[in-house]
Amino acid sequence: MQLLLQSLTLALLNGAIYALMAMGITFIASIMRIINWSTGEFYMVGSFAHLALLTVIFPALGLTLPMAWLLSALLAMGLVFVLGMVVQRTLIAPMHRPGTQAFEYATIMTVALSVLLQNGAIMIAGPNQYSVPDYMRPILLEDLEIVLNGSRVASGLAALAIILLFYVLLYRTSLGLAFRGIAQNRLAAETAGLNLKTMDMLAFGIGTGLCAVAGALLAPVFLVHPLNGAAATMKGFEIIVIGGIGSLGGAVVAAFGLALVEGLGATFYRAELQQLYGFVFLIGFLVFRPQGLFGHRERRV
Amino acid sequence: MDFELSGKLAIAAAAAAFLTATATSAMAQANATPVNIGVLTPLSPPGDSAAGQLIVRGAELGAKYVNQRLGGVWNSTCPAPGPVNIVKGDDSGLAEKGMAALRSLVTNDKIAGVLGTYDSTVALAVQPLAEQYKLPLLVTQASDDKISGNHTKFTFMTHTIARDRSDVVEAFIKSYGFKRVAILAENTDYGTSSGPDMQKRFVDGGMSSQLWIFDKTNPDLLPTLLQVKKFAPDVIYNMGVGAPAYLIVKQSADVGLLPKTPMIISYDLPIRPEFWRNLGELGKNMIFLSYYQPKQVLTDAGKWLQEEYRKSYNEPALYSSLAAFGNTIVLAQAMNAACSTEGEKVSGALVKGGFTSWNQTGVAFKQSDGVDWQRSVQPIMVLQYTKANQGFGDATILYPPNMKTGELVR
Amino acid sequence: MMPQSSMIDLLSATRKLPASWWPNELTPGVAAALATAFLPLMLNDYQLQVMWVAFYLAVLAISWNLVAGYGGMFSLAQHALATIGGYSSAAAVLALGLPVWWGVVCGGLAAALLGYLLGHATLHLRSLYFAIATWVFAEVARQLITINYEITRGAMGLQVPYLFSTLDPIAYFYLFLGLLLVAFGASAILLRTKLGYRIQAVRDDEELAIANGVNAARAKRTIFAMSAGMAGMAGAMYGHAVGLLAPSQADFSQMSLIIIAAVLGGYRTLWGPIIGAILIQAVAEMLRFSQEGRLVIFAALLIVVFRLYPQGVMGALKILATLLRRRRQAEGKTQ
Amino acid sequence: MSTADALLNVAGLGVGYVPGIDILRNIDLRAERGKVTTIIGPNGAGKSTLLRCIFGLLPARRGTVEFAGSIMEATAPDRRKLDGMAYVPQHHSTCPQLTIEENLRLGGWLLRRRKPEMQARLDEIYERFPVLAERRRIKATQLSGGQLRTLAVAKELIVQPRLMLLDEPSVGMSPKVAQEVYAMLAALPSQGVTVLLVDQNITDAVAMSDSVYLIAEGGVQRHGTGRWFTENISDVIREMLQGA
Repeated sequence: MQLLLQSLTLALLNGAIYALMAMGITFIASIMRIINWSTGEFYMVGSFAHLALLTVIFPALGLTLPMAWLLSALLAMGLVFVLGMVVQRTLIAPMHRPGTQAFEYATIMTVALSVLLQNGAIMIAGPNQYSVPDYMRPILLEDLEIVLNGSRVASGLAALAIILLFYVLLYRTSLGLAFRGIAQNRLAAETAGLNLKTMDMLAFGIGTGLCAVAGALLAPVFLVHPLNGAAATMKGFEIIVIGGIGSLGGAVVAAFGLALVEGLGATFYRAELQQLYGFVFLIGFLVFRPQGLFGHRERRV
Repeated sequence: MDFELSGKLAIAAAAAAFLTATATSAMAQANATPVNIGVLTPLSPPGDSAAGQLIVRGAELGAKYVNQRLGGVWNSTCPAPGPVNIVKGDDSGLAEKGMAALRSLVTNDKIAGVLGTYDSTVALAVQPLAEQYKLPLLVTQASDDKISGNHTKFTFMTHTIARDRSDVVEAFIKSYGFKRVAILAENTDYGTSSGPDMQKRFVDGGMSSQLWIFDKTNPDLLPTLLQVKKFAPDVIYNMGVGAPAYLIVKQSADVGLLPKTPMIISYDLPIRPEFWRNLGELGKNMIFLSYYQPKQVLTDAGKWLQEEYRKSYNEPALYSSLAAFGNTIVLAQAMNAACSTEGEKVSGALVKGGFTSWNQTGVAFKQSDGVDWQRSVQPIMVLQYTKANQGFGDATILYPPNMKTGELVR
Repeated sequence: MMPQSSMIDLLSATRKLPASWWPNELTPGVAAALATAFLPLMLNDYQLQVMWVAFYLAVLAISWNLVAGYGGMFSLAQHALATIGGYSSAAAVLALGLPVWWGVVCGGLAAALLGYLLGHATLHLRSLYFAIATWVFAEVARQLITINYEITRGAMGLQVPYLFSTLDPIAYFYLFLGLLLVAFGASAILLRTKLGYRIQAVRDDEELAIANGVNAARAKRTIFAMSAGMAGMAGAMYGHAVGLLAPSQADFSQMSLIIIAAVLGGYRTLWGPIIGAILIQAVAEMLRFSQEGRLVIFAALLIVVFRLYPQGVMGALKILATLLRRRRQAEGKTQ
Repeated sequence: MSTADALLNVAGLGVGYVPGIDILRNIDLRAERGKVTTIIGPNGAGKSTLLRCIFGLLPARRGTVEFAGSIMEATAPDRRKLDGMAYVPQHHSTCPQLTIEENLRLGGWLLRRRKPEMQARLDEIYERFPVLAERRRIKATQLSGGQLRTLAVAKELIVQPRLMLLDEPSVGMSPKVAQEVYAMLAALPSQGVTVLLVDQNITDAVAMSDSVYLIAEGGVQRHGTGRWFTENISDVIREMLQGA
């Protein structure tokens, strides 16, 4: 019972984090119709930026703030947001030339980009793993005999807050309406007078920024090293297929679902199959509900 | 027009003359070319480039030591010793890349010996090539016992195999009376070669033991650790390498296994400078295996290495660097003993002789039975930190009994 | 979206096939292979080793180009299918005691069968989902091979017998050159059959093709299975050439290499994958001097080339040819 | 007719998708202020392509598009929209999973920073199209074909464009619904909107047009007033069929 409770609690926390990882990918995929294979690398860049800010730059500036980690994570997000926009404008947008297969060429560009970022990080950051100080003290729920990692709780909460903010952006602002419009029908958005080039750039920036803040928030939990983005990519892809590309609600529900399936499967059955539980879950969706949880069958345009 | 053409011709002639001169001088230098020793190791993904870099550092310092302290190596004509030079070959952790890299080292760099292999797959794939080229291959850090079990003439194992490690951990755990052992091993060649072997021994030895193999790329080990918690072990053996090793420690604390349950880390990760930064209080009372302890008496070579390494990289050398360093100087000694850089003779010398390495044990490659074929056994120690932020040198030696400096703190 | 007229051309071509089955591209292909056959006279062991690996990569890139370029199915499982071919061959040779060559055949068949099943399960999906689904298949394959280490020896690597008694890379050079020629010829001929025209029509506009009486699902499945078989056979030969199998062959980085080879050379061209594979293999080896920075430089180069020539080497050559023709025409006019 | 009256003036336009193949070779046409201009022509004549090019979705290979006295240089459709051009494509110009109101607000993107104005325009649209007002909280995917078309037009009308480019407004509709749509379009000029229409529904479209162009084989084959075309439509069709 205690085991079940603990694994449920952890799945809940993981779900928030998974959702944050997936949202960036699903957002980019739904707006630009490409798979961003460098998602995990932006996650990694975010975690390194956070590490540098929190452990080198802030102390150097003599900054001692109460919630420095949050500020630093948000700054890391901002940095990667800008980096993402630059990358989109210089490398990805030009692949959408008339007469080229936009989806394929842009996807290939992100593959090359991921090789570059990953190996660049290995070259610069060297062989070691790093961590940042814990965000919060561990939380002891004595009645239930459960200990919760403070950083996990803090980053889970921060992830939820960011998801909420993103939700507000998407559903309560005209910019969000524009993004939702583009996701469904690029032509309809274009006739409405939207500049799709700018919107694509913004979308890529926001998507990579979301991945980066996930990396930053998780720095004390999952460490900072050049290959730490692999899991983010994997979870992100699983979640967007389960949730349906372009569905924010789907991504959130799928993230919690995946965390639950993985957590319970690994806790109560065989732990080494942990990654495969997610895959089985996903294959089920591909077979029985290929459009995902809340996805809608794409219309051919 | 004519003038222009003749001008161009003149420039071309000058360039040709310059090139010829350079080439000749390069060829003249080539006669004094140092003896090349190859380091075949992962330097790019999907290989573990972190380990590869440490191995390269050790080998390069090894070459420096050979040149400064041993005065180089004697080559086949024995007129005078020449310097050795390290040539890196990146195997990316892939068998086929390893083969290409080794062929490149042999054909382009004319290496006289090779060391550094980290992945068992690469070691196994290049082993037949070493035979083909009659090239001494010193396996620095691959742990599959098949490598020595293949009984090939030019392969020499200096790394511990699953059995050695199991021996030590088993003896340690028995002597301290632990009864329930949880083993967490990653799904790499390291984990899958040692993990199952170890669990079998514990079970055969009347203890209860469970093994969990986890995916190295999966950063979330909590579900696994919840199972471990359910098993209620009295000791946890952490067989992660790099990031997973840290993750096991951190997440064990998350599920409440630490600090109550003692944990053994399977290699000398805790001597890394970032260990305390990453883990803080959690690192207190950490038990770990090491091939080296600063208070241990080193050979002169070993002392030299630690000093130089600290100078160059501002941190203590890890086993990867020590082992690659040791391999390099052993190879040089064998060349000197054979008074040759020819593979056949060097191999012969390696089998016959005993060599100095960084530790006091020395290195010898006897052609013994089974997995002990041309394999030099490394002593393994079990250490424990007793305070947070403790220096590596202050860690207690718990095992072997003859080196023991203190008691286990629980 | 391609204009309707060429679609109609494509489909009407399925009714009246060209008179000769021998494709024009095949003649220079055979000639190039013959010329390449003399290369070992000039190359050392290391270069031969690099070359045969390049040929192997080229075969995989051809097989992927067939599915993705000509078939419009952006599969991310080619490397996994090759790995499965390797392990299947190993199973046939080590467990059943079959001769190595039979193992290679088994490897190809096993991969083709799995490819057919995979196609059956995923080909109805839309592009993004299909890509992710095939990627999942590859990941599952890699993880299963790793986890079942009692059978596969997991990451420790499975030693398998060599194809030839010698380790001399020259033997493998000719083996893979032959395989490459077969793969090249097979895809050149395939593209001139009814099936080849149909699959391209389906790629350009599936609904229109179906309306014109093409069984799109069957055409896609068949091509997918054929390409999987090609990859599986190459993977099996590769296993017996390296003497070792490891789950790292199913790592996504290997898939990126295949994609990069095909696109760098020229996506949706017959020669592209071959040129691309040889080019990246050569560049990667030339960059050995840069050690840790190797892949950084490599990736940066790739990005610059993709950015300037999204159509790859073949595209650049086409532009060059047009320029030359125009210049010649201009010269003709002035004279 | 002087060019001063023309809101849109297309001269010598050549357009194509594939290198070497021009869909449109040489198009000259004008849309007069406050009038309805219709383009008719056989299937595949490039009528839709022409509208796409005028709106800037496709670059012109040759010739010029002059709108409100200035030549459109950049191909960016968002600039043209800002200048007062609006385009209703043939298919799917609404977002199926957005509600009616969200679709309209998306159409009013240019007004996003002027909240009161946006609200006023929305109210205006709802007043004019009660069918949309009733369903403002419903997703567009639940609308019928005619309602969807109305929404598509309303979505562009919300910014009060000077020129409406309409591609086959009645395609796939029952005759009754089509009648409603044409009635709505016929009323546009009285509100100061110039209309350029592409249509296959020749009879209805021509009947409400002031000026009609017949395009085929990449060029304008015939040009006349709506009345002339109405009277001679059977001859024109016969001529086209014989020519083809």
